[in-house]
Amino acid sequence: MYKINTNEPFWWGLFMGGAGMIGMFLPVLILVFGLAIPGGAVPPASYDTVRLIHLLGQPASVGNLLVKVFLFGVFSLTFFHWAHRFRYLLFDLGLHGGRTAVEYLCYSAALAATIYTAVTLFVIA
Amino acid sequence: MHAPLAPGYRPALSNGWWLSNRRYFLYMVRELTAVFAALWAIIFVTQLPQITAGAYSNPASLVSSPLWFAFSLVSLAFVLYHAWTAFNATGTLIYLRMGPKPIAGGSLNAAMFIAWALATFVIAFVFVTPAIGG
Amino acid sequence: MTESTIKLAVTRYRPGQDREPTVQTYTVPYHDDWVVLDALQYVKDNIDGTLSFRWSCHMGVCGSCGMMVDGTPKLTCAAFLRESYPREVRVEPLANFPVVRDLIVDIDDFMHKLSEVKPYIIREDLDSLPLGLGHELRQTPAELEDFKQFGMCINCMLCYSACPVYAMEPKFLGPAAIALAHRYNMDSRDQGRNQRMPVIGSSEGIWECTFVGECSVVCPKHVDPAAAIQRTKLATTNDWFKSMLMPWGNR
Amino acid sequence: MDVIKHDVLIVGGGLAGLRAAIAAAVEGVSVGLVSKVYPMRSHTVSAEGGAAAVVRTDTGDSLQLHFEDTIKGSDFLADQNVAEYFVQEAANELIQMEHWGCPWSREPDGSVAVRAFGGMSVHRTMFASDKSGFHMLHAIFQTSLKYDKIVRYDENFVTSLLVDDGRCQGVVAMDQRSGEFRLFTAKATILATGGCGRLWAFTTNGFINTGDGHGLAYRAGAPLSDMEFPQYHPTGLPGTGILITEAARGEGGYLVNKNGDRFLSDYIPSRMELGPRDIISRAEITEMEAGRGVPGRYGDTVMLDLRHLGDELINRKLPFVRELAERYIGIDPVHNPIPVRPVVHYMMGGVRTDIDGQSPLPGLFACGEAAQEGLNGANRLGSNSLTECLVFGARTGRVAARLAAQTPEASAAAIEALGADEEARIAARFGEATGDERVGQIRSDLQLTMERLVGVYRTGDSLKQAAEELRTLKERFTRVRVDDHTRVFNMELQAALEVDFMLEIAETVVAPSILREESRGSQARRDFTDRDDEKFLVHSLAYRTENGPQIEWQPVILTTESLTALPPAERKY
Repeated sequence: MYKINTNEPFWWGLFMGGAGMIGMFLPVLILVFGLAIPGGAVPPASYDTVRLIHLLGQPASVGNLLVKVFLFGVFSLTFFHWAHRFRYLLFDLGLHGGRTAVEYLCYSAALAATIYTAVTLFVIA
Repeated sequence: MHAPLAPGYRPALSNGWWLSNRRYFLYMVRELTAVFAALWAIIFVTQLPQITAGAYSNPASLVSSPLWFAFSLVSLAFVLYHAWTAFNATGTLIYLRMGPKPIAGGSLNAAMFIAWALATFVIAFVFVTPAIGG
Repeated sequence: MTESTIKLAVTRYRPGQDREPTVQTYTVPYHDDWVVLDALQYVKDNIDGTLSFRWSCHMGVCGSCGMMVDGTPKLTCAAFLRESYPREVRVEPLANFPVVRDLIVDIDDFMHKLSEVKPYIIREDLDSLPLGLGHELRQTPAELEDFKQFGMCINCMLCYSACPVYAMEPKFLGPAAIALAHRYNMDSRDQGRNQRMPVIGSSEGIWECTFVGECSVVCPKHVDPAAAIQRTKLATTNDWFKSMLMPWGNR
Repeated sequence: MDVIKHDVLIVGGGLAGLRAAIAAAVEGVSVGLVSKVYPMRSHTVSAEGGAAAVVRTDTGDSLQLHFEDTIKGSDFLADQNVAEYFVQEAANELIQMEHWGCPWSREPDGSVAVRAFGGMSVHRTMFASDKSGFHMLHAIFQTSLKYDKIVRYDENFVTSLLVDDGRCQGVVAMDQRSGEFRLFTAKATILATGGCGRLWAFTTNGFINTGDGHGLAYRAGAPLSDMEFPQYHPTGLPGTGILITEAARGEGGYLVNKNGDRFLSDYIPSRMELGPRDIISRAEITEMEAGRGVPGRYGDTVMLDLRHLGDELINRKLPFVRELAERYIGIDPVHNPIPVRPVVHYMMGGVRTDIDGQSPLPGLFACGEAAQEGLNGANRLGSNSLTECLVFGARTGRVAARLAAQTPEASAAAIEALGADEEARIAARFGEATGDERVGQIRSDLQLTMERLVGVYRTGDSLKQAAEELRTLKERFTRVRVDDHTRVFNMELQAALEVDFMLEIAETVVAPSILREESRGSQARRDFTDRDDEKFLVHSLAYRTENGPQIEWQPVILTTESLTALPPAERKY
């Protein structure tokens, strides 16, 4: 094999994972939880009968774990996708100095959001 | 190899370069989609405990507010644009040849859109269908 | 009948004489089958001998005559006056490069990067392979197809000129150099990938690219450097995760 | 003045120069490669159809057959020992190019594919789609990057050879970037500067093909040989002169006249569109003169019809033809025939060398189109020239390197004085030149003169008229003005130096054409319509004198070592 002078493949791998997650799953999540349910398009009188919400409230079930793992996967990769893009976005907009600091800040923010998501999903919810 | 370089000039790129042509601008929009995706995700995560506690039935909660609806609408537009650009890049990213001819990039892109439609349908079905009773 | 004419607004810069680039306007005859290069040559031969630019083949394959035409990087031997007529044509040196004089830019940076990526067949037995009748390395048309597109690069530098990343970070290896490295990596006769990857997989290689994609849009030979870069990112990432997860394998 | 030393110095970075550079580097000597353009801009890049060699035998091919085709194609003016060596080495060199990464088109089993070409009696032309020259040039240029022994000096224009002590000791060159003159000393100097098609107005040649190497050698006292034989390619696009490759006919295209007739049946029925270029070019002119041409914006043409080949074949094997025709004349060959006419394409003549590429001037070598080593005679076969660049580039590079290894260093002082003289000469001649003639105007008039009077068909009168007009042009050139007095990329000065060479080279074309009172290969005299082996089975040699070229003659070599020589006979197809 060969050696390269950077860990970029790791960050890019997360970025690409996020690109797929966002493209595949965020539209439907936003559609359901941002538009359909708040917009009254979902009929059930009691919203906690919606499967996802219901499963989140069933800590002991396999479905609960699957939903949590799924949401964690989608959101954490979304955050790292953001971090990667945002770091280049700042560069594109003219912030050419302190690239390393910007990288640390962006990926740290994504890490923090990821931890927060894990705690929310697996500890609190 | 040359004799020492004559003095020249190097024109600088302005920070507004991305406004100079339509494709550069669309590139910037594409990059911006990540901001909306992440924002929507993090807000949603913060609301999850309330949601499981029934926030959708509570008109005073954030997720029931018109603000959330409006923000979600904008986010959806960006995220859909992201999906469009991401899936259309599949053929660019992946080169597959089985047998004498490589698989056309367009077919790979199309496969992604089909997968997306399936995933969307399945997830909408799984999430939205009432789990108990009706 | 008076001959129709067209105006050519040309960026001039003569080191030692001009402190700043200036724009000089020439009026040349208009012919619907003239390209911008024909008009420039007309200027040089008949109006102003001091205008300097490069050109060689006049058939879109030598890569000498890339310039900004109305703000877009183009081969001037393939950019027709009729595309601008009756408006004036704005001709500037290729963007993102140091300008040496008038319409001539310095491409030494690319020439250096090109040799850095080892754009040639690497195999241990290369110098001991027998030559002559029947001794070609076999390569099926399908294997040829794997890399041929990336071998169409004429080094015209339009892609660098269209790349905002290269403009902002001149250390970036850039579209053409990576496309050519990819061309050899994909060649079934080559065994040199591991020697090229440390350069193209470095932080100044593929990772600077944010996939603006304009390189592939302006490429006059449909090389698609953007694809070469994204595919190399994917392959490098696979290799990286593999070597992290299975550090004992493949050493 | 900077002095740069190499063992072998190569002027020209096209296929021949690069092949020579690699061959010399492999011998272990230090190599300087000086070129007025970046190597990948060299005119090799425009070659389309392919390169010939016996690389398959399932076609019935053999070395003897390739040899005989070449000799016959040359109208028996080729040196047969040279053609013999050429066909023997051709496959080695093309397979070497294959190992160096050239993307040759392939058969389904992975072996290299071959196509038909004019004057070749079997399919033997290897090709990389219809951009063979482009792919070969980039493959060899990129390969050259791995040789540390090769140091490139791109965009350096050589103004003269350094001749001291009866030897060529290097060159003086102007670095375009800085405008500085530099001395390059070498124990062996190789000219690989390509052709001089730009002497004519209607040519497939790029702007750079001004015959600088011819001019350099000629001024240094080396003879130019067989310059009366420029090749007219039968299929140039009207207007620009852009080449439509012979492969278009090799793949089955038809040439038709105004009436839609495949007129070649009247001229060369056994070969039709696959005849040699000289015969087909003459046939086209004859058709047009008989009123069977198709009138167009740039005069009469004939038509190249590819429609019956179909979309798929054209896209696979002739995509560049389609691209060029669509872009430059707005015709899609899938649906419409392409107007074409004969166009100046290649110079059979050049710096006279032996089989080793060595010129009569010690220390000076030449290879590629710039050389007349004896391969092409009076008419080159299409697809022999790319191979020629490799075969003789390699041999010349090797021989030059070995010679260099045995040659002592030259006297530095004498050479530096020569360099200073050259810079002073140019400064005096052009530095303050303020006459009433423009460089571009004289070049353009020269090209029109050659076009009008030194064309496919010539007469003694047209040639004498050309000689007269050349004298006038030279006189006008003494009054040339150069407006640009800056140093950096002074392309006007370079153009003046090029035109200065061109005016002299044009004379070396016209003078032997007048004296060669016969028709042979690409020299077709209306006043001497037959070939005359009694008097003219000889190469012309043009030596420079103050009063223009002095022509001498040198017998053609008719012997071979292992292949069977082909005695001169009537050239019948």
